[in-house]
Amino acid sequence: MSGANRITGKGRLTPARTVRFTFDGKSYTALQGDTVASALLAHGVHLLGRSFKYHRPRGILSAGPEEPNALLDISRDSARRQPNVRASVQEVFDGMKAESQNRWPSLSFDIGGINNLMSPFFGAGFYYKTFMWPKKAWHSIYEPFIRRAAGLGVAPTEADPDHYAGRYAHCDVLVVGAGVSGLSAALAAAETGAEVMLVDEQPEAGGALHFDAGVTIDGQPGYDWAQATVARLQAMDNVKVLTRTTAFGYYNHNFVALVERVTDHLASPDRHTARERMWQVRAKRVIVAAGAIERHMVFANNDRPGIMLASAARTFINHFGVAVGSKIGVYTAHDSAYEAAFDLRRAGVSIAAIVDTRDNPGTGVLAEARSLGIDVLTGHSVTDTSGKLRVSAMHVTRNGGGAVRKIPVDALIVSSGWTPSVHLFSQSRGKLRFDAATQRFLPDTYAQNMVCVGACNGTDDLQAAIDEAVSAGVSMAREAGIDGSASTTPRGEARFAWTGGMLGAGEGAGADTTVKAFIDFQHDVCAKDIRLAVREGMHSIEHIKRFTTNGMASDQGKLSNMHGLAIAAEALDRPIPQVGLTTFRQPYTPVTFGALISHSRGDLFDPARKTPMHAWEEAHGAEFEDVGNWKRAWYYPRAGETMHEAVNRECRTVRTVAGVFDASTLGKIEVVGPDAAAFLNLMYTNAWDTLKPGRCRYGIMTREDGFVYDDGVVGRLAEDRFHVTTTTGGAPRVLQHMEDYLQTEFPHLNVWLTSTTEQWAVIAVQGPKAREILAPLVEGIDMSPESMPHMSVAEGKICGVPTRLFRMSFTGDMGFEVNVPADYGQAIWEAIWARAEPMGACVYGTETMHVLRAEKGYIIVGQDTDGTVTPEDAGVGWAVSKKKTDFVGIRGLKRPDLVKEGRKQLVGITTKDPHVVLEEGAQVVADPNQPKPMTMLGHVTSSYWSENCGRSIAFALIAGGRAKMGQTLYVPMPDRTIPVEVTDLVFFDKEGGRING
Amino acid sequence: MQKYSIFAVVREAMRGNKGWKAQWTSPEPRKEYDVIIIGGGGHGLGAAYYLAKEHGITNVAVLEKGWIGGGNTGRNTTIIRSNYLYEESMDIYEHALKLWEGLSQDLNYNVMYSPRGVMMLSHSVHDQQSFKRHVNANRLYGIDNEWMTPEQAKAYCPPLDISKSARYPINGAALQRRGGTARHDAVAWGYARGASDRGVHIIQNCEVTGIRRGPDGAVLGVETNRGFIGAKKIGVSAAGHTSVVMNMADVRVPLQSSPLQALVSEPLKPIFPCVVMSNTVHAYISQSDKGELVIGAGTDQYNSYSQTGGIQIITHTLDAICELFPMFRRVKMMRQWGGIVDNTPDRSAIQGVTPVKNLFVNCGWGTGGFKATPGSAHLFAHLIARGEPHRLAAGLTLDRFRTGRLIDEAAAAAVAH
Amino acid sequence: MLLIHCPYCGEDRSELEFRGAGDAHIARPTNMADISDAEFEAFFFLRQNPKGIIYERWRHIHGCGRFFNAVRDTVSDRFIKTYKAGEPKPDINAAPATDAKVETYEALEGDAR
Amino acid sequence: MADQTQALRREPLANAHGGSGGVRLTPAKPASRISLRARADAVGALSSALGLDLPIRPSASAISNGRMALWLGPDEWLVIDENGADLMAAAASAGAMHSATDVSHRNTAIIVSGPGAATAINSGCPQDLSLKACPVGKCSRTIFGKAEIVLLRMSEDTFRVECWRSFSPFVFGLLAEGAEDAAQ
Repeated sequence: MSGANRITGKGRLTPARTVRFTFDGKSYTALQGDTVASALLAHGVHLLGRSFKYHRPRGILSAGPEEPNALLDISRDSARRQPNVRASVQEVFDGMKAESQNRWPSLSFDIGGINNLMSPFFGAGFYYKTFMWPKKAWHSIYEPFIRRAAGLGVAPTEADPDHYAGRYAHCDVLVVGAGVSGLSAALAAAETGAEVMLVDEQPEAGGALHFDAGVTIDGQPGYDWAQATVARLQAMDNVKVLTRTTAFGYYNHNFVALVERVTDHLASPDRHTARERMWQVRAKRVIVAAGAIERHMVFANNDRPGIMLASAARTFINHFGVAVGSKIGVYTAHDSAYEAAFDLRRAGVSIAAIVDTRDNPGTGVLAEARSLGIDVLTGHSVTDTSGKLRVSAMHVTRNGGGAVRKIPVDALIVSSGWTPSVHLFSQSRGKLRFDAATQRFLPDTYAQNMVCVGACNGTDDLQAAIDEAVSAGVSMAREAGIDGSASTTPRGEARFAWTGGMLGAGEGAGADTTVKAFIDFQHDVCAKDIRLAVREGMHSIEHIKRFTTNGMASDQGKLSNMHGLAIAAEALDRPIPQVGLTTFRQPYTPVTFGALISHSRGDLFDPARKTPMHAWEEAHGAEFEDVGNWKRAWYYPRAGETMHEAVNRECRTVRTVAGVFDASTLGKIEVVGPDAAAFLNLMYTNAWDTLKPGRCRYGIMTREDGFVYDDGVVGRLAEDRFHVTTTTGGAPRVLQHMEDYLQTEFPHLNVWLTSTTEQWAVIAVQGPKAREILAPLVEGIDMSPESMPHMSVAEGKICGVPTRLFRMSFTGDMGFEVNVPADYGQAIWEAIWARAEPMGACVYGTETMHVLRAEKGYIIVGQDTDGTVTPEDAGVGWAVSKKKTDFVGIRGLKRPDLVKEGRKQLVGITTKDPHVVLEEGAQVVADPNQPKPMTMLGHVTSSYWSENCGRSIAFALIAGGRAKMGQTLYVPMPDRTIPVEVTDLVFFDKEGGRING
Repeated sequence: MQKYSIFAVVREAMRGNKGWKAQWTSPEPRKEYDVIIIGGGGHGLGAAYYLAKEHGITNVAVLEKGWIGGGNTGRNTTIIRSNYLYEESMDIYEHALKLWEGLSQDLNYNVMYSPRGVMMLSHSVHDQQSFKRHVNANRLYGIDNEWMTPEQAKAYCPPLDISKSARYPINGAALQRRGGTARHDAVAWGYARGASDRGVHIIQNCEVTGIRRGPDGAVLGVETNRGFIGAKKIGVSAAGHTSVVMNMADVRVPLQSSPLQALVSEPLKPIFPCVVMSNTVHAYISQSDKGELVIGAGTDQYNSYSQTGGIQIITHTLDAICELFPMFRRVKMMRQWGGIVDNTPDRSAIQGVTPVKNLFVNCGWGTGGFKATPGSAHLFAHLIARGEPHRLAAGLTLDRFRTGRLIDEAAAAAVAH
Repeated sequence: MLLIHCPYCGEDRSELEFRGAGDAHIARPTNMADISDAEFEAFFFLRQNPKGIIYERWRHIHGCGRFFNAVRDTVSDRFIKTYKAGEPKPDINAAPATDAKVETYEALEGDAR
Repeated sequence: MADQTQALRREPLANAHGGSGGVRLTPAKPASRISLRARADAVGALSSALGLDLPIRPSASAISNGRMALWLGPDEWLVIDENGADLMAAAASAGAMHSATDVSHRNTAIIVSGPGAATAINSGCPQDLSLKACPVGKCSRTIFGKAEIVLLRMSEDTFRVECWRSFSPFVFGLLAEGAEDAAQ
């Protein structure tokens, strides 16, 4: 059986289609289409959770996404567990496990409930006033205690095995909400021929028609009309309907984010199907038909399980066929609750009484109540309730005082009226206006290309809402550029026109009371807390919100904001609009991180860029390091070798035989055009017009501020063609920097830039035998020292493949860099290796490259420089042309602090003990015995064991470094102080003869 | 001032919490003040507090165009640390951190400073070099910051994924144990209460529309939406709106204001014990005492005063969070928001005199202003009271952009090579 | 996520294709080597940072690659106009100034004024 | 390229396969490509040299005999020859000022086809790919997830997606996920 409270003949679910699920370990039967809330209510289960602060027992308040109380932990297996799920939204599936939260040891007996007794001490903001002594106790004692008590659900501890999808979409008209207004608007827009997207958060269209059985449209019951209309829309080519889809964020320029829940309602989802799909929609026009949310009444102990919104009870009976009680009380300030009572009464449920705080409810509903024999107490209020884990009685008095009648009930349904859902409108940064007559904020000034229709726009009358929606559908389509017309205008009839509504505290919860009349259920914020905040000087609604945490729970104030505002306004004795309104931010309802990141996980988190030789390197045991997006071979350990041993071997081998190195990741830019040299003259500190075709030069690039930006070797292939190289990480920004100047400052120059980083695989062959290895493979290039000296470039072929062959060196030994079109990279690498290996050469990685270049005093931009180092500081001042009248950086370099004495300069340093290798990043001081804070002279930028020098070597940026040659300085480390000597930058082959082989 | 204590809380509880007084008063503005501070955030309120407390200057007004603490003070992710690289930065942030350590007691207001540790993840050789440079500089400067192996990092922060299969495997971390978080609103309110108690006027909903200057160029006061208010000295501490205010005195400052976004998850039971930052993948995360995961996202790429930005900034940071903590993919974002950050070209703050006599400025804190609050406020008060910067803020002057003596923390972190 | 009209492509494209490039109409001095420190500071560092109309540069970096200029309201984030690099700074007196109807979040919250 | 060198070639997506019921993903065969840059006055000469009219309308393409010219910017075209012809030489013969740079190996391409092709691409590309906004023949450089691509609509349900070679596993992987989702 799907529950004793399931009323035969009521509801729209199919009795035969049952599913099983568990709640707190107990098994229940539900019907397909049930929410957890409806399924549990069918079994008479009202107690679903505990509140945040006082751990009070809580039930189901709503039948929608505004639910603050009934938050459960829902899982299908241990890794697929989702905390804080609204029972009122989650559909039951076969095998689902639901658990209550924030209670221990059990939901019905929760130790944390003691907080409720202590609540006078836990008033709003109490924690600002205590827990300050002793000083360290906040973090060590109080905070851990508060943190454990706070929080709701338990975060998953396993990696999420599900996957998520994302899509960008465009449409002419996006309609949010598939209630009467949304459907009417979507139909009208669709009939004009516009591309329409219609989204609704519920499993089926209908919105308020789910509960509002008093509405007929075009002669059909409202809900049936909604289903027929959706079917009609779905059949149209220009319409996309998405259900279980929440428009959660309205961003700039009509960009609306949606999340579609694809599998959370399925018992056994296909593993290829994404759990959720995020849609990012750019809509030419948006129609928001988001409806309204019913508010609760604010009175003492209004939070007991069994107390719920009237519209929720009506949803449960009319849609799910579930009676939320057998003797139900009604407490209202709005006519709509009467209709809930009528529907329940007609379903055979006893209505204890309708307590209406108003003296004059709508005449229609009053008459109907009378005819149904329902007792109506106008001018009365519920001032308290009884019951432990479920409401057992409502305490009723005449307004203004009098005897209290305790009327036994097993459920109490409440309504203080409806709050238009202006969330998306506010997110779009439209301006609201307060309508004093109806006591609500309504859309006023639009900031984006959108319009609100129906209940969220304050249009209460059914036909007026339909007319407004149809007209919006046509006009929004027209504004989107679609000139069509709509032929359909639905005709709607509602049984009653609703009146009424109130904001703020009800009878018995007024200014001088200390009762617990809840406004924000989840955070346990009561009316008295708002008043306390005001007393403490919090006069801005934002201060009141932050002080009391009203509206900061996971429902983000959907139920509480207006009540809080009204109570604050009363306490401040100011009209509501002068107290203001807190901001509605995205998202409308919480959205999983998984949906937000959609595909960006695992290999798709961030592209891992690999060179054409990567597979070979991997197969040959390379360890890789991350450099920007690139994976670079770091070193190639042989069996049993440590990193240190491998690097030492590689360093030795390169200097004695040769080494082969993958330099493909270096940035490459082809600079082509008659003004190419003139352009490079402006971009680099060096002069380029003097470089002859076939030759290369090392270039330094500064920004306008004079600090080193990048460096690299530039080869001139022809008068009008340069092959520029950049650092690996610098490639994109250098190209952007060059394009910026070319397009913006020097557009008169005839030159173009093309990134060729990935066109070429680059194989560096360095060491005494480099020429011997390569020469037999190369065709059409004379590699002799005479015709191909150091720093030259030639085009020819290698193994039959075109190559740009550079004679250059980043090791100080004779070296070549073979550029071949990337698809050939691995084959040519293998061909070179086939010659190199038998000669005793090695392959080497970036670590060895770093050591070898350091031995020779070559800098690495970004390691030996940071954004505060000039070419002069870095010891490459020679690369700054003294003759040029302009280049980027020429003026910045001359600023007073850039030419000052005592700047940090890059120098070599050697440890007194040659076996000690300094830590990169270590700080250097003159006096190691000075007290802290010490005066630091600079830091170690590069430091290695140099196998070739037989000692450690290092670079450091030292204040006035070049004037300190030969001096002893100190590197104080935690365990010892290391004496060092300042040297020049070159540690190996000081004469530089090896470069010529 | 009504003293706050556990006894007061109990006493008032017995009386229905009816005896609590306003934390600060809301007086009508006087005709003239000795000092007007423009901007009622933590920095401005704090400066007023220290002017009164330490310099005996109590004829002070803080003018706030909205509600106090409503700017970046109330919109940031509350990270506190002092493990910066350059001496100018270490000086001020460490000064701030020392004040944070006793702030609750000083203010008699629990600002919930929680030294739970700030851990910065290293993902590459380059990160490691950079972090060790920080660790060593901090150590010699007397600031705690330590290098950790991946295993040590995981032990300190169990949710961390230190597997080698990660896209950017973690090869270590730098941890400042004294770093942590504090309750942002409490900072504004605590300073406001302390200042108000000492006679400072806190005037909300008071927007400055002009700065009036005398024939000698010195300031005379401010035009506001509540009329002219005279001032002998003016301190501007208006964060993202500094350019707007300084333009009223014809002073141009090297600032760009852009949106900075952040988000929180739904509340969860304690799972995340410290603050974790990763510059490589762009992630900043901690867990609030209420249980929300607090996540800092990046700045949008354009100038804006709108306090809102693109969703791609949010998703970009969540990509990184979920890469570092794959179990959080099922956690839900509850709220996102934005503030306006004022960035200088070198990403370090400006605090100093201006070309206009008796006009002082404190701005350019960019994304790091909250952690500096007590230190910045304390030194700003000194600057205003004495007319010249305190030794610890002497490097933050405006003229460095002319001379080139930049404090480029961002550049020092450098780039991949 | 902004929607930006590229004057070269003639289409509205997502902000994801673009990169912001700072203030527009700041000409690099032709006598760069000769300007004073103060002039250099003004050229390279000092900006108006307006709350309201800003003239700024964008590059359609993942599109046609062109730098172009835009007039945008930094309060509403609304583009008033985009135009090709090299075109004169448009006179937008005719266009609406800061749209007072559109508010920042900040102005939407807190005490009404 | 000569036949003997063909054996030495290893294309970045050589072994890639993927797709779903509604979307096929096929690595395109190797092609020669140049990035061509020129001012307006050289377009005529270059067009005759290349044997097809370089499009001057934004986002337009020209295709003839396995050769395609894609407008990428006001002075920029991506010229692709599926038969591997020497485009550098062809451009050089124009005799008008231009910049041609061989990018044959820099780029690789994936053919995305089937009724869900546009949806699959929209898993990472923010452009409007409806036929109205993106008719057959339209091309543009754009963004796809965290990679840059050049997109050409070859027919109603066939796109050519060009990307840089080191990004191609990412692009292919995201297309594969998009293809799978498009089939749902």
